[in-house]
Formats: sequence, structure tokens, C-alpha cells
Amino acid sequence: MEDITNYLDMGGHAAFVWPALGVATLVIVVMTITSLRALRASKIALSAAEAQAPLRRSRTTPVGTDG
Amino acid sequence: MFHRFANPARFSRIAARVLPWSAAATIALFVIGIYFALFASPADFQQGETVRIMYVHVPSAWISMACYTFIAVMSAVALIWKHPLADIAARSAAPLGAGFTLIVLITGSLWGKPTWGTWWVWDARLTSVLVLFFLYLGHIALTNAFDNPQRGARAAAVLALVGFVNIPIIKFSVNWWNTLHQPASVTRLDAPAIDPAILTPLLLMALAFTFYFLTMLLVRMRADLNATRARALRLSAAE
Amino acid sequence: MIGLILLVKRELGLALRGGTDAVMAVVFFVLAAVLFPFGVGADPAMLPRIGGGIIWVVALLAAMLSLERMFSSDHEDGSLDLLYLSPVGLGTLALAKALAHWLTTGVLLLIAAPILALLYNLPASAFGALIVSMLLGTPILSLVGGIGAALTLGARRGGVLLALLILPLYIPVLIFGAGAIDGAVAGRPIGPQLMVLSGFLLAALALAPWATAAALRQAIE
Amino acid sequence: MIGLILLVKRELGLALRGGTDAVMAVVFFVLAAVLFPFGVGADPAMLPRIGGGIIWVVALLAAMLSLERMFSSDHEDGSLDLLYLSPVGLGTLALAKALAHWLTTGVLLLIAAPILALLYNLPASAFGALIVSMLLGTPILSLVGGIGAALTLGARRGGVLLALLILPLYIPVLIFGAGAIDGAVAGRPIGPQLMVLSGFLLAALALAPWATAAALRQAIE
Amino acid sequence: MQGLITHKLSCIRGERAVFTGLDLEIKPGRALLLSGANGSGKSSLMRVLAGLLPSAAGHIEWEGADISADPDAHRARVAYIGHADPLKPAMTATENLRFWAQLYGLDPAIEPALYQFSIEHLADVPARYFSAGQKRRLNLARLAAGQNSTAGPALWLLDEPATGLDPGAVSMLANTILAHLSNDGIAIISTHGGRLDELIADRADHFTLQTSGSGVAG
Amino acid sequence: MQGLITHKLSCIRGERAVFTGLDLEIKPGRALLLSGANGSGKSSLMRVLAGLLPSAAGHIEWEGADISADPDAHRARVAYIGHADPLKPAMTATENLRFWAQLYGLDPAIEPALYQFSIEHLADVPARYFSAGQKRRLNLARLAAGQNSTAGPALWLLDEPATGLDPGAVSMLANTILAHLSNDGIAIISTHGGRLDELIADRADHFTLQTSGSGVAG
Ligand code: HEM
Ligand SMILES: Nc1ncnc2c1ncn2[C@@H]1O[C@H](COP(=O)(O)OP(=O)(O)OP(=O)(O)O)[C@@H](O)[C@H]1O
Ligand SMILES: Nc1ncnc2c1ncn2[C@@H]1O[C@H](COP(=O)(O)OP(=O)(O)OP(=O)(O)O)[C@@H](O)[C@H]1O
Ligand SMILES: [Mg+2]
Ligand SMILES: [Mg+2]
Repeated sequence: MEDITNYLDMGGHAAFVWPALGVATLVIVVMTITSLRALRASKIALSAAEAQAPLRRSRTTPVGTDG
Repeated sequence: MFHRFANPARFSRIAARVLPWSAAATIALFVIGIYFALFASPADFQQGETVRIMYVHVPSAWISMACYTFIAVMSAVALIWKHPLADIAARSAAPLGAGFTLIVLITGSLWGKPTWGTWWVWDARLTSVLVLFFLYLGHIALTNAFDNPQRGARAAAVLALVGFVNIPIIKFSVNWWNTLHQPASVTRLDAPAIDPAILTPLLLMALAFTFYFLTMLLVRMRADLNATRARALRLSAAE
Repeated sequence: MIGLILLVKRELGLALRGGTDAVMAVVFFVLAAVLFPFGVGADPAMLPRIGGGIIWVVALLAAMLSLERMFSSDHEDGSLDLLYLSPVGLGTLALAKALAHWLTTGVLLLIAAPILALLYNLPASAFGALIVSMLLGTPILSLVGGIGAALTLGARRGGVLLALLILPLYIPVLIFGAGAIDGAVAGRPIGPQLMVLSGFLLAALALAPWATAAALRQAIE
Repeated sequence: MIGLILLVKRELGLALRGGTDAVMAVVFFVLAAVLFPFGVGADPAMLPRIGGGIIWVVALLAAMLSLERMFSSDHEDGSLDLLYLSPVGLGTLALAKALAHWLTTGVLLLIAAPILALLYNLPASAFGALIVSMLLGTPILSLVGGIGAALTLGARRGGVLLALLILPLYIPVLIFGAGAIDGAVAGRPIGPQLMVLSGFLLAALALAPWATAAALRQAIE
Repeated sequence: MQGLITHKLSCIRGERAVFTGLDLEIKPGRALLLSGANGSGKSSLMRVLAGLLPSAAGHIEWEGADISADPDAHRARVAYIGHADPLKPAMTATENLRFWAQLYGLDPAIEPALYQFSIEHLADVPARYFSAGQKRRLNLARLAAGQNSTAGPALWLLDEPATGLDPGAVSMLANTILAHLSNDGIAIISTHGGRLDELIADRADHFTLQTSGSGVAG
Repeated sequence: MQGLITHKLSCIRGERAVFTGLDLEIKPGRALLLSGANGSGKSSLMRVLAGLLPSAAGHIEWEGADISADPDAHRARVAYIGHADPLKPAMTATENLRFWAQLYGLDPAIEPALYQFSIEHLADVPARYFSAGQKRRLNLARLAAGQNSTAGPALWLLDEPATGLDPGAVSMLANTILAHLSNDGIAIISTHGGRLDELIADRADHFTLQTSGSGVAG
């Protein structure tokens, strides 16, 4: 128990070390979440667009969307 | 016009296959790295326990500079060869770079208070990193400032190339001007002037950060590609 | 070359006739510099200490303010289309615009600066550093500013963006410019600062017109 | 009243969509305030002494910069003609524009100011004075600024003229605003300064829309 | 039923007399087609009639009363289309139009007005993306939005309204004007000739401004 | 003597196809009158032909050579009149015109050009004071200034050039265009119909852009 308190105290610099690590974690988590959410949203948008596109595709070839 | 998107499609497929592996590697490296950084390494005899800040501060600093370099290279590719993947890579990387730069600034400040006695000094190293942060913000803002995404990408590419002069300034500012900040001790031409007990966790964390960056880059690029394709499909359907 | 002269002459003519807001920069420069003692309190001991820095910061802001109109009036009325179609290249146009911007703002700032230095009680020894550093620094502001002005043409929040893009790039000029003055006040050698500024100027001269032209090409559509 | 709400909503909508440059003011505010330590040198003992003044001066400049576009875009595209012909009077228009200007610049300045105060190491005791003085002062800047913006519509050197007209009128606000902060830093009572600012605000509220409307009437021709 | 009458109206711009001693009379339900060489003062006359530009001499009467007696009432009855299109590029067609309709206290039935000029498919597109003619159509849709309300403007001052319009849009404009005239409205329309003039010829008088100053009824 | 040819030209604006697969052919000495509803893409086509807007697909040939092979040469042969008048309000008519003429390396005989559009009396008046039609005349005078020189632009791209012109000025414009065509020049003129079309009908072909994309020769 004492060990843990001692460790958490970081030699008296707890007020600096833990916030620093916390902020880093927070930023990384936020970046991860926004990126993954963007990927999910884009997949949904793409499948929605593909669902209605094939009807028209034969008539007008959309430029820059092949492949 | 058509060959341009054949390439991104192949990229998308490869990225989808690589992603699980790189994600797994990132998690594994983080677990090992954090173990070494927080538990298996001693406190520095000068800096005490605050040295643990270094294990996020320094890798973030490296990534933030490497990311900008990556953006600058991609921008050159986009402007010269007009490769559409380069545009997408650049604009996917920018928010990540901004995030890492923010980590550098905040952890640096939190480290500065106990070691230098102040949160912030206006010296060349800190200033040039702040400029880097603004350059990232400018890049993101410029990318999104136009209704035509192509125009945004090209403008941002020009900015990225112009702003690249800042990178050597960050790197060498501590050598060119005497400042409070540490000079390079790991990335030197001769052998690293640093204790292996500290070097090990530092390198492990740096590796973890690198893998994290690459994984997120792939995720964001895939998202961007999907969104671009969806928009193109919808617009052609609206004809 | 003929194109360059022609373009610069046109810009200067417009500035003289009040067709552009270039002169605005000096007025802003002087007024803003005059305002600071009101806000900060006119402590005679402190003013010389902060004077060099304030003069440089205000010069930066003044230069930035006059940037926004550098290309936008030509963009809006269709002149930029014609300039692009003309035999004079966009690179020459970029250089001419930066030159004209410097002649109408930089030079005037240079003239006004010593007066402000008097106002802030700068020691006589610092005047040389002030003039030389501004002589080297203000052209950089015009050249680099041109890139920002071209990049943000037609952008959604042009003004904000311009400030966001340009001020960070101006910071090095500020640090070395103000550093030279401070050094002179403190009696240190100011050669290194001036050398760095010269280096920046040469780099800007070589690269900025090229980058501006690339940005302008994107803006025409 | 309905007209007022409608006009304010339109201005805010335009600001949100990036159709106006109102947000520019805050960005300028923050960037300019960040620049000063570069120029002046970040002596931790001096920054708090000049911080209050610098923040107020930069707020003044930021407000002034965003004034120029207050009426000019409506003037150029013919909207001002229609606004004049509408049942909503020019007085209401003037009030709505000042209100919208305050909401898009003043309020944002108010939010950003405490952050800058941290940067300048202002003592905690001065925060209240900073906020209250800006709360009272920034609406004056918008109201009085409207007069200048209307007077210089279509003038040949609009920008310069505007600065020349407006900055002198802003100086009293600056003196009492910065005075309140300095007083708070020094532990003096700041009631008198705030009373004076309130008086200015009431006077501006009563007179400025009227004067702006008169100036606008002259600009339509 | 006296309509609009001008007495010896003069206008000075940039210290030069644009027109002097102009006498006009337009009855309710009639349009006046105003022609004249470039620079003869058509736009200036429009602005004087709208109360935007002060006249140098003479006066304007509406239903027998001098308009300077009650400028507010006069402004309320004017609908003005100038050379410029008062649209905000950042706002959509609907937003642009709704703002003007609400400001003038008109029936905010925006969609029918957009339909009337066949730009309903652009309703949610920001005006930034409009072609020159699409912008003009949106500007003209203001007229249609006003027409639906019970007491819309009675005096339409249209300065070259057909600029940039394709033939289809000109017909739409002509129909809008004819509907206005059927309601005993008055329209003064500056023009350089064209399809619009033919389409409303039945209900229109002609007047040509001479560059020298005074005009010639045609 | 092949003139201007486009092959399967396409244009995308704001991620929407404005026109696709456009094939045009204009012989030297001929004008093409380009019509089409508002928003059908006339202005966009003009800008693509001028090299101001990149085409999304297809290519443009001048005398058999792809213009993208030598963009500088192409720009040198283009004279472009857009919707806006590129004039500086603070400069006089002469100054405005002389600047453009000198910049393009043309014979700076300014006065004859002003005469050609009957604005010589405005030579020393700042453009700020011009009426809408006077501004347009000054803009068009650039064409006249270029014509006097030995190697003036061979390809005129005129986007609704007659906007705001009175009938007299339209004739002046028609004469200027006809003179250009007599010199084996090419002119592409967008229009919504009007006197100009009639005046140059003998030497003009017609083409109508469909809003859907591809066009119909008329
Ligand atoms: C906001 C403040 C700070 C910023 C922006 C900042 C920025 C940076 C950057 C960009 C690097 C990478 C340099 C390179 O690889 O060449 C770095 C490395 C480093 N920083 Fe900081 N730093 C800050 C504060 C601090 C503080 C307070 C300390 C500790 C006293 C510190 C200690 C270090 C160390 C030891 C390195 C590693 C140097 C090496 O071995 O290469 N930094 N910092
Ligand atoms: N800058 C732009 N960005 C995106 N789309 C645009 C832009 N300008 C025009 N468009 C769209 O492109 C299409 C073609 O416009 P263009 O200006 O070429 O038409 P136009 O034939 O010249 O019409 P008009 O007769 O009205 O002048 C229109 O549907 C328009 O909405
Ligand atoms: N703002 C102004 N200041 C001074 N003079 C002006 C101004 N605007 C126009 N003028 C002059 O007044 C005269 C009439 O201009 P006006 O715009 O009324 O002509 P117009 O008949 O509408 O011409 P157009 O057919 O070209 O539109 C012109 O000679 C013009 O030069
Ligand atoms: Mg007119
Ligand atoms: Mg068009």
C-alpha cells in the first residue's frame, strides 16, 4: 500500500507527471475515436451511395469514380 | 481519369488487409512500452521521476516532425505527379500531426514547471514547435476552406512545402541558439549519450507511437477514400 | 521585365489614387504604436525596454493587414483571369505584387519607424539596428505574405485563414528583428541577427514568388 | 423588433457560414497577443505589468479590423439599397449590425481574454476586472465603430479613414479599461473606472445607432 | 387613379446634369419602357424614383400626393431591381429569398416564387455556385414573393431586369410583370430592346431618355 | 486552316458534370454563337477554352495541335471577355485600357479603340463614374485595341458581350467582331439571342448547350 502511494506520488511531482501522461492518453484516445468513427461513417455513406448508384451508372459514367 | 482511381482501390484493399496486423502490433508495443516506462525503469538521478514524462514527450516530438516531413513529401508528389493518393495521405496525416504536437507542447509545459520553474519560455525550440502547431492548424483549415476539395488540397500542399523550412529550425534550434531546452542526446551522429535503462523504454515507446501513427494514418486514408467515392457516386446519381 | 515594371507602376498608381489600401498600413502602424503607451502606462524606464519589440510587432500586424487585398480585388473583378492569360507569367505577377506591397507599406514603415522610436525613447545607439533590421525584414513580410494572400484567395474565411497562415511564418522575422534592436540597446553585437535576416530575405526572394505563383494558379478556376 | 431579430440572425448566420470575417477578430486577438512576448522578450516580471494594457490594445485593434466589412459588403452588392427601402429603418439596421458585431467579436474576445491573461501571468485578482471591463467596453467598441464604418462607406481610402476616425474615439475606452485592470493588479478600488465605462456604454447605446443611421443615409446614392 | 407623375425632375451626378426637366406620367396598370443610350441616365432616374438618390429639382407625385411628404409610405410601395444582385454567396437560394421577404413583411411562401423562375432545384444550393443568369433569376424571384401578399409593392422599378436571362426566363419575367400590371400595379422598366419589350408591349408605353438631358416620348 | 476543334470535352464544377463529351469545330473566319439555358455551362465552356478552367476529360486542338502541348502559345492567342468588367474604378478609361494593351504587348493606340466604342469623351474620367453600359464598352474596347496590332489574338471568347449595351453599341461590337472574322479570326460568343446575333448571322454557326450535358448543333 505504501509502495503504491509512494509510486503514485512520483517523487513529489505527481501534479506534473500524471497530468502529462493523462493529456497524452486523452489526445491519443480522441484521435483514435474520431478516426474510427470517420471510417465507420464513410463505410455507411459508401454502401448507401452504391445502393442507389448502379441504376444510373450504365447511362452516365461518373468521372473519376471507376474502380 | 480512370486509372487514377484504380490505384486508390488497390490501396484500399491492401490497407484493409494490413490494418489488423498493425493495430495488433501497436497494442502490443504500447503494453510493453508502458510497462518499461512506468514500472521497469528507474528515476533519473537528475530529473527524478519527472523523467517519465520524457517517454511520451520525446516520441511525440519525433512523430510530430516526421509527420510534417511526410506531409511535405506527399505534397510535392501531389503537386508534381498529381497522384490523388498523395493528397489524401497529406490531409489524413495533418490532424494526427497536430495531435502529437499538442502532446509535445502540453507535456513539455508540464515538465518545464518542475525543472525550469516556468510553464513556458519564448526560446527558439519552444517557439518553433508552437509554429509547427500553427502550421498544422493552418494546413487543416486551408484544406477545408474551399468548396472544391481539389482546390483545398492543392493550396494546402503549397503551404506544407513552404512550412517545411520550420522542421530544420526545430531540429537544430537547440544547437544554434543556447536555450533552456535539452540538446539531442539520442539522435546524434555519434553514440547516444544516454543511459540504456532510460533508452530502452524511450525507444519502445517511440516504436509504439510510430506504429500507432501508421495505423491511424491507414484508417483515416481509408475513410477519406470511401467518403470521396461515396460523394462521387451520389453526385453522378443526382445528374 | 517590362511586364514587371508595368505591373508595379499600376499598383503604385492605384495606391496613389486610393484604389488600394496600402497606405492604411502605415496609419495603422503609427496609431497602434501610439496606443500602447496609453494601455501600458508611459513609464519612462519601461518604454525603451519594450519599444523595439512593440515597433516590430506592430509592423508585422500592419503588413499583414494590407495583405488581404493584394490579389482579392483582381480576383473579384476578373483582372486575375486576364493577368494569367497575358504573356507576363504568374511568377512575375507575384514578384511585382510583393515589390509594390513593399514599396507602399514596407518603405513607409521604414520611414515611420524612427519617429516611433523617438516616442518610445529608444537610445540613439539602437536606431541603426532598427533601420537595418526593418530594411532586411519588411521585404520578407511582403514576399511571404504574398504566398498567404494567394493561398487564401476565394477561401471561406479568407481573413482569419490568412492571419493563421502568415503570422506563424512571420515569427522568425520578428524574433531576429526585435533581437537585433534589443542587442543594440544592450550593446551586444548584432551581426548574427542581421545575417540570419539576410539569409531569410534571400530564401524568400528565391522561393516566395514561385510558391505564390503556384497558389495563384490554383485560385483561377 | 422583428426586423432587429431578423437582421441579427442573418448576420450571425453569415458569420457561421464564413460569409463575413467576424471571427477573424478573435484569431487576430489571440495571435497578436501571442506575438508580443516574442518581440518584447518574455521577462516573467514584466509581462504581468504590461499584460492588461496589451490585451486591451489588441482588443481595440481586433474590433477595429472587423469593422471595415460591417456595411461594405451590403453596400457593394446592392443589399444596402434594399435594406433602406425596407420597412425596417436604418436606425434598427445600425443597432442590429452593432449587436451582431458585438456577438461575433466582442463576446469571443471576452472568452479569449482570460486565456491570454494566463499567458501573461496576470495575477488572479485581476481576472474579474479584466472580464467586467471588457464586458462593458467591447459593446462600446461595436457601437462607436459602426459610426466609423458607415461614415467611410465608399470613401476612397476607407480603411485608413476608418482607423483615423475610430481609434481616437476608442482611446477613452482603452484608458479606463486598462486602468481598471492595472488598479486591480495594484489592489486599488476599480469602481470609478467601471462607472465611467458604464456611462460611456449608455451614451453610446443612445447616440451611436442614430449617428450611424445618418451616416448610412449619406452613403446611399 | 392618377398613378405616378414627375414634374420637371432633374438629377445631377458627379456635378454633371444627367437629366433635367423630366415630365413623366404613368397610369396604374401600365408599364413604362425606358430606353436611352448608355449613360443617358436610366439607372439614375430609377434611383431617384425609388428615393435612393435625391433629385436636384422637380418633384414626384403618387396618386396626387408629393412623395416627399411621406417617404416611409413611398419606400413601402417600391420594389427595386438594380444592376447588382443583392445575394449573399454563402446563403442558399431559399435563405436569401426568405430574408428579403420577411424583412419586407411579405408572405414568406418562398417555394412558389422559386418555381415561378424555375430555380426550385437550386433551393438549397448556396448562391456562390449560381451562374450569372441563375443569380438574376433569384433576384427577380423577390418580385414573385412580394406578389402573393395582399399589399405587395405597387411600384416596380426594374433596371434592365432581363440582363443575362435566357428566353424562357424572359417569358417568366414577362408573366410576372403582366400579373402585377393586372393588379393595377405600375412598372418602370429600363431596357435596350429585346424580347421582354415585345411580350409586354400591349400594356406598355415607351420613353427614350436623350443623352443631352430631356427625353422624347415614343 | 483547321481552326479550333474540341474532342469529347467534359467539364466538372463543384463535383457536378456541367457538360460531357462535347465535340465542336470552328473554322477560321467563322463565329460560333453559343446559346443555352441559364446554368447550361456556356461560361464554363468559355473558361475551359481559354485555359482558365481545367477540363475533366477530352482535349482541344488548335490548327491540329493539342493546346496543352504549348499553353503559353494558346494563352497568347486568346482574348477573353467574361461576365465581370476588369476595370479599376480609380483609374481613368485611358489608363485602364492602356494597362491591358501594354501588358499584352499590343499597339498602345488607345484613342482609336475608345472611338470605336464611342467613349472617347470619357477618356479621362475614372471608371468609377461609368454607367453599366459604359463599363462594358470600355471592357470591349480591349478587343479593338488588340485588333490594330499585327498579331493580335486569333481566338475571341466573348461571354454575353452585349450585356447592357444600347443598340448603337451593339452595332459597334458587331463591326469589331466582323473585322476580326475577316482577318481569319475565330470568335465564340455566348448569347441569349438579340441584335448581335442578327448582325453577324452571315458568318456565324449556332450551337445550343443542353442543360443535361451534351449539346445540339443548330
Ligand atoms: C513546451 C515545451 C517543450 C517543447 C515544445 C519541447 C519540444 C521538444 C522537441 C521538438 C523535441 C525533439 C527534439 C529532437 O529530436 O531533436 C524535444 C526533445 C526533448 N525534450 Fe523537449 N520540449 C519542451 C519542454 C521540455 C522540457 C521542460 C524538458 C525537460 C527539462 C524537455 C526535455 C527534452 C528531452 C530530454 C528531449 C530529448 C532530446 C534528445 O535526446 O534528442 N523538453 N522536445
Ligand atoms: N464556381 C462554381 N462552382 C461550382 N459550380 C458552379 C460554379 N459556377 C457555376 N457553377 C454551376 O455550373 C453550371 C454552369 O454554370 P455556367 O456559369 O457555366 O452557366 P452559363 O451557361 O454561363 O449560365 P448563364 O446563362 O446563367 O450565364 C451551373 O449549374 C452553375 O450552378
Ligand atoms: N456614382 C456616380 N457618380 C457620378 N456620375 C455617375 C455615377 N454613376 C453614373 N454616373 C454618370 O451619370 C450618367 C448616367 O448614368 P446612368 O447609370 O444613370 O446611365 P444609364 O442610362 O443607366 O446607362 P446604362 O445603359 O449604361 O446602364 C452617366 O454619364 C454616368 O457616367
Ligand atoms: Mg443603367
Ligand atoms: Mg454565363
